[in-house]
Amino acid sequence: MIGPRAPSRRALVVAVLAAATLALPPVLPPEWQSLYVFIGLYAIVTCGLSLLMGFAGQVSLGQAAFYAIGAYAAAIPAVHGAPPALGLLTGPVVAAAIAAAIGVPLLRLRGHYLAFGTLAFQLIVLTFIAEAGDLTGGDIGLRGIPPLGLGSLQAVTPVQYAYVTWLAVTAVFLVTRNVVRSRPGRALRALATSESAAAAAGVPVAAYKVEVFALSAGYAGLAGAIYAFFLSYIAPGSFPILLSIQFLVMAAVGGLGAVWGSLVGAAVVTLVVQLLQEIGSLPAMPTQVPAVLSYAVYALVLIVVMLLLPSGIVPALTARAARRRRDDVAPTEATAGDDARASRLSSVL
Amino acid sequence: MPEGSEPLLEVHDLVVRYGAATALDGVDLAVGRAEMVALVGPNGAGKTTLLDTVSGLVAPAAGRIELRGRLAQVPEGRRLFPEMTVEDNLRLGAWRVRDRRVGPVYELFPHLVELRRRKAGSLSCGEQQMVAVGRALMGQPDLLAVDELSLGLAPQIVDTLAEHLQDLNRRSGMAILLVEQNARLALDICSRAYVIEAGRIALSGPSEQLRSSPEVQAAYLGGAYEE
Amino acid sequence: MTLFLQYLAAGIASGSTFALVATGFVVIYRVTGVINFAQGVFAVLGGFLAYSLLHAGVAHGLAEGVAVLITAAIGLVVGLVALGRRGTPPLASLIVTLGLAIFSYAVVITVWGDLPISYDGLSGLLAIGGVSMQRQYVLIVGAAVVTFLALALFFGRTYLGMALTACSSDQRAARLMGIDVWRMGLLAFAVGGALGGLAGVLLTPLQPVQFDSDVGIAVNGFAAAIFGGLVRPVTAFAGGLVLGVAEAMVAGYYRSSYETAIALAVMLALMLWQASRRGPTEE
Amino acid sequence: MITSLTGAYSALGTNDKLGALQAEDEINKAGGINGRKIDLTILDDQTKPDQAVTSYNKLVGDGVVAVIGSSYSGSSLAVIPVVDRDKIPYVSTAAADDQVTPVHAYVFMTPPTAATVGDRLLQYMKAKGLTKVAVLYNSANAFAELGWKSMKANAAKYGVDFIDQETNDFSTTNYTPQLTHVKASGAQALMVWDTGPGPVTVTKQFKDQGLGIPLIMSHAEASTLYAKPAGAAAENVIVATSLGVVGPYLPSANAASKVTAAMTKTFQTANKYYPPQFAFDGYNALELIADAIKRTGATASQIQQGLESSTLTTPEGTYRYSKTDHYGLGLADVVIARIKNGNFVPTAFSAALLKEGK
Repeated sequence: MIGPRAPSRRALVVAVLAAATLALPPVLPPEWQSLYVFIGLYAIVTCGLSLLMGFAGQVSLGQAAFYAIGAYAAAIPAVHGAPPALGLLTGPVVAAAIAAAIGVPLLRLRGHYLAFGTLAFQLIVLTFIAEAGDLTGGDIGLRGIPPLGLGSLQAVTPVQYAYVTWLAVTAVFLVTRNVVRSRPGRALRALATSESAAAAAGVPVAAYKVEVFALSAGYAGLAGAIYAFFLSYIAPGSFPILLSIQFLVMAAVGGLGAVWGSLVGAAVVTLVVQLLQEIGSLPAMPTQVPAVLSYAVYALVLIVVMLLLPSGIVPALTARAARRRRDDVAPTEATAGDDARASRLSSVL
Repeated sequence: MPEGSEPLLEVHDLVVRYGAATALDGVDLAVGRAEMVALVGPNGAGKTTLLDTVSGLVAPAAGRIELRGRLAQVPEGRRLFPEMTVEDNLRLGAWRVRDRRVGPVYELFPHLVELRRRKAGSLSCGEQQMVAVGRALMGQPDLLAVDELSLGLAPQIVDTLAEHLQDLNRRSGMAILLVEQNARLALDICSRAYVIEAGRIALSGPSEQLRSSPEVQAAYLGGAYEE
Repeated sequence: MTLFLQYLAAGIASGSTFALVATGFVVIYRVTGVINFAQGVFAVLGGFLAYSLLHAGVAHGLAEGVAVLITAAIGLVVGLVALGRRGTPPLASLIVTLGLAIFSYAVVITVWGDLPISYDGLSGLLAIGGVSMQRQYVLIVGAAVVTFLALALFFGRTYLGMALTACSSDQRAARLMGIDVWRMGLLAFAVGGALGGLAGVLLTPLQPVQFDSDVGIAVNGFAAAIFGGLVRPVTAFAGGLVLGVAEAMVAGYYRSSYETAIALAVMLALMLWQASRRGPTEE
Repeated sequence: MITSLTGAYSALGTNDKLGALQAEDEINKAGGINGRKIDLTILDDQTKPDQAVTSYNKLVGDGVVAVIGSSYSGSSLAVIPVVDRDKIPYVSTAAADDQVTPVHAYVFMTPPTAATVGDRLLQYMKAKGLTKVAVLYNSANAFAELGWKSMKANAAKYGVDFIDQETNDFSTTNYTPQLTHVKASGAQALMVWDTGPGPVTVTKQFKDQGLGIPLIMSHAEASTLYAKPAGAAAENVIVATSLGVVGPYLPSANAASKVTAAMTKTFQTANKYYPPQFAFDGYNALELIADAIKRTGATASQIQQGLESSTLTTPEGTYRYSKTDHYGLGLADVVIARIKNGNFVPTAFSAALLKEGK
């Protein structure tokens, strides 16, 4: 009974979400507008990371490196007079190309080795940016990045950047959905489950791994490019290791392997941090309260979520919804599969 | 089952689920003292799940397990600690009991004496199976559960090991639960057997009786059984 | 030549600090399969605890010892939370340890404030020929060597150590032996806490610590630990030395700004070389 | 006000906040500015450039007339483009010279510039006959790199030759190779440009290595954040400071001595410790804005005009902002101090200058 109706209901939900997304920016208070931009940017990066971890079973502790590469690859030509809109192309392309190049040797490492490799890669990238001062502005940073635009059409205000960002989010989600549902996508899932089984089934494992790695880097690069134009200032300090870890947290909180998980993860983590900041900066807060409060509460939220929903928020919700539906509809292979995948994925790290 | 004596292991109406999948669905099984019982069934029927539940590794969704003694399991695939020596593997088998002397195992498997300093991972499969059985025996069990004794071993080695098990059962009165895909072997050395299919006990009874059952012959013994 | 030996000595000195931090990662990962992001926290807390005890008039040696015992207890608590309910997957545990690390910031700021601290350790130099090493570094090198020997003996020779090794080798088999893998995990966390604390009390005289110093400490330790696949203490020691010596050589003969980047690149290259020799590195 | 209440610079930002709150309290208790009270909103930037922009947008959305900036220069540099766009007066407590060179109409800074500090240090070296000097700077730190660059550019003027240049990066913990080089170079002094834990580590290892030459630190080390963890090893280290840090030793003839005494007394009563550099910066930033409002009015552009015509004596010295000078402090506001028993005491060189009011 529910089966045939489900797609249309789903389409309706997506349409409502899309309309809300579009309607929201102008009515948001100013600080929420830039927050809205950041949630979108983080969702893009996290989506790539989820794809990499959830579908290809690979871990990156250095995703912020590609975010940085995208930002610099977009900003440097723009600073030197190239049309800024070109940056939306150079950012992701350069990030993806570098990922593909380093991916060939790096992806020979697995599990924790790869996690370390990506972490080391980010530290190396940060050193390079800091030392290549003539090109990157060094540790002082790259300033005077022009606003994003084509000809006289320029994005200057947070609202305009919100639209640019969420357009990018939509594009990234559509690409991801297609990748996940395509034949290579199914092969990727096989990769995450068992690499040797996938190889035995004739999946070109090494090539797919590099492709997903490059795709996820491309996402991060795109987000980085928008970030550079939005802030018009970037520096190595904008891309610390902690940011990579933050992306990992967003992916884990939202739930690996889920497109929506990355959105939920990015939104939940960003909003919790923001809320704590607001509370911490209320007048009459004693000196160290903001720090203590924000660290303690953020940590507790993280711990409680991961202990209660170890596979992340979105998989937990879908599992619950599916369980409720189970009475109406036949067995929920998908859910069982998701659970199994989540637990298998957890063995990646 | 022999009348009168209280069985060593009793399993009543056991249900085990993994997520949405039901692995065991109302299983009843019993092993008496000093008995040799076989559990036969195809891949994925729930044999290992049953053993793991009895061993306490898997929590049942429903049902009752009564174990009146110590149980030790020889897991499928041996699962030795490959980077440790044979002797260290054996000694770890005695984690639950205080007595860590390995002499009795060496008496049973004299061949292991010369391998005692070798890394377990470097042994042949047959030798590994000896160590695995020896390691389980170190726990001084009343019931020895052996999961797939014959898997991946040459027939002569299987025969030797099977003789050792029968010997143990006869001499020390140790009960043995033999979980096997190789029904022929299992029915040969055990007095009683259960056939498990898709999480349910399909048949049970004395080995003789099962051996002559047409279903068993067709499904597990490859046609007519020859003595 | 003297210069080379001097840089080598400096590299061994800092390499030993990385290795000492790495031991905690190794012990915990080996038994539980969890990469403990809170490993640097034990070092920071060890430093702060020793600082407080020293200021309360406790003698050197005793203060550090007590601090290490307390970090062992903290390690146990971290393990209790991180291992959560039995069967919590390692990724979730990892994020939980990250959460605990952040939580420790709140604790440190509340108890000790947000300013960096340090205290005096051994002062002066030990010079042999033209090569010198700060005495505190000599102490650390010695402590690292002793720790690694002790760990090797513990894991290889003692029954309890073998049981811990069994948990890392094959959890299912260990459980069949009746070994309580979860409790062994807690024990590993306690040992890891003590090792982290030991690193902290020895490092604090050399480099000041503040509430968030754990990240830098942990990254170096993790780099050293990963060299041995996070499970082999001896290779982790080698990893620490590779990292330390590479850094010192880069700083000595080239430019120190590149020391971390080049040292990490060297480690990566060695790991890739290992991977290509042995086939894909096992996990 | 945007400052770092959490993250790596929280110790700095928290003191910025305390300083600014004290200024707010003093001004409002004295009846406000032209009868109107100041309402100071303080937001956290988490020591992150992007969070600084988010917080800035919130403040502007709330309709503030002026913004006091973060002591984290990354945050300040990130906010400056939006400040240019919105034309909101922005007084930064970060030390990077690049905020005000070239001049951005609406951007001002309170700490002395690295160029000013560098010149003062060079004067000191010249006076002490330290002509062959080694330098150690953190090349992954904007403040350190800028400070070193401007000092190097002016060194020849003072006859100082930097005969050995050493670097370190963000994670250096063992300075043996660098100190070995310094020792071999025959330098008469070692100048350090860095912030955070690095200088403490250098100080300890410098002492153990027994180099026996003066160790000179930039003004980033002019606080207990450095002096306390460095402990006994910091004894006799030379540090560039602002007037406020050596407040108790200021001769009463110095213009800043009275305001410094008053400010530090209140601060110490409230917080139980002597105000560090950052507290002065936060305090001065609000005082400067208040002074501008008093003279020229409270709209954004009036405040900007007011700031550009400031002559205000504060605990850090006398700010003289102009159309071309948005840093305000001069050579006379930088003191070369020596650490004695953990306290910053003016050197004989500076004591003499302070007496003359230079």
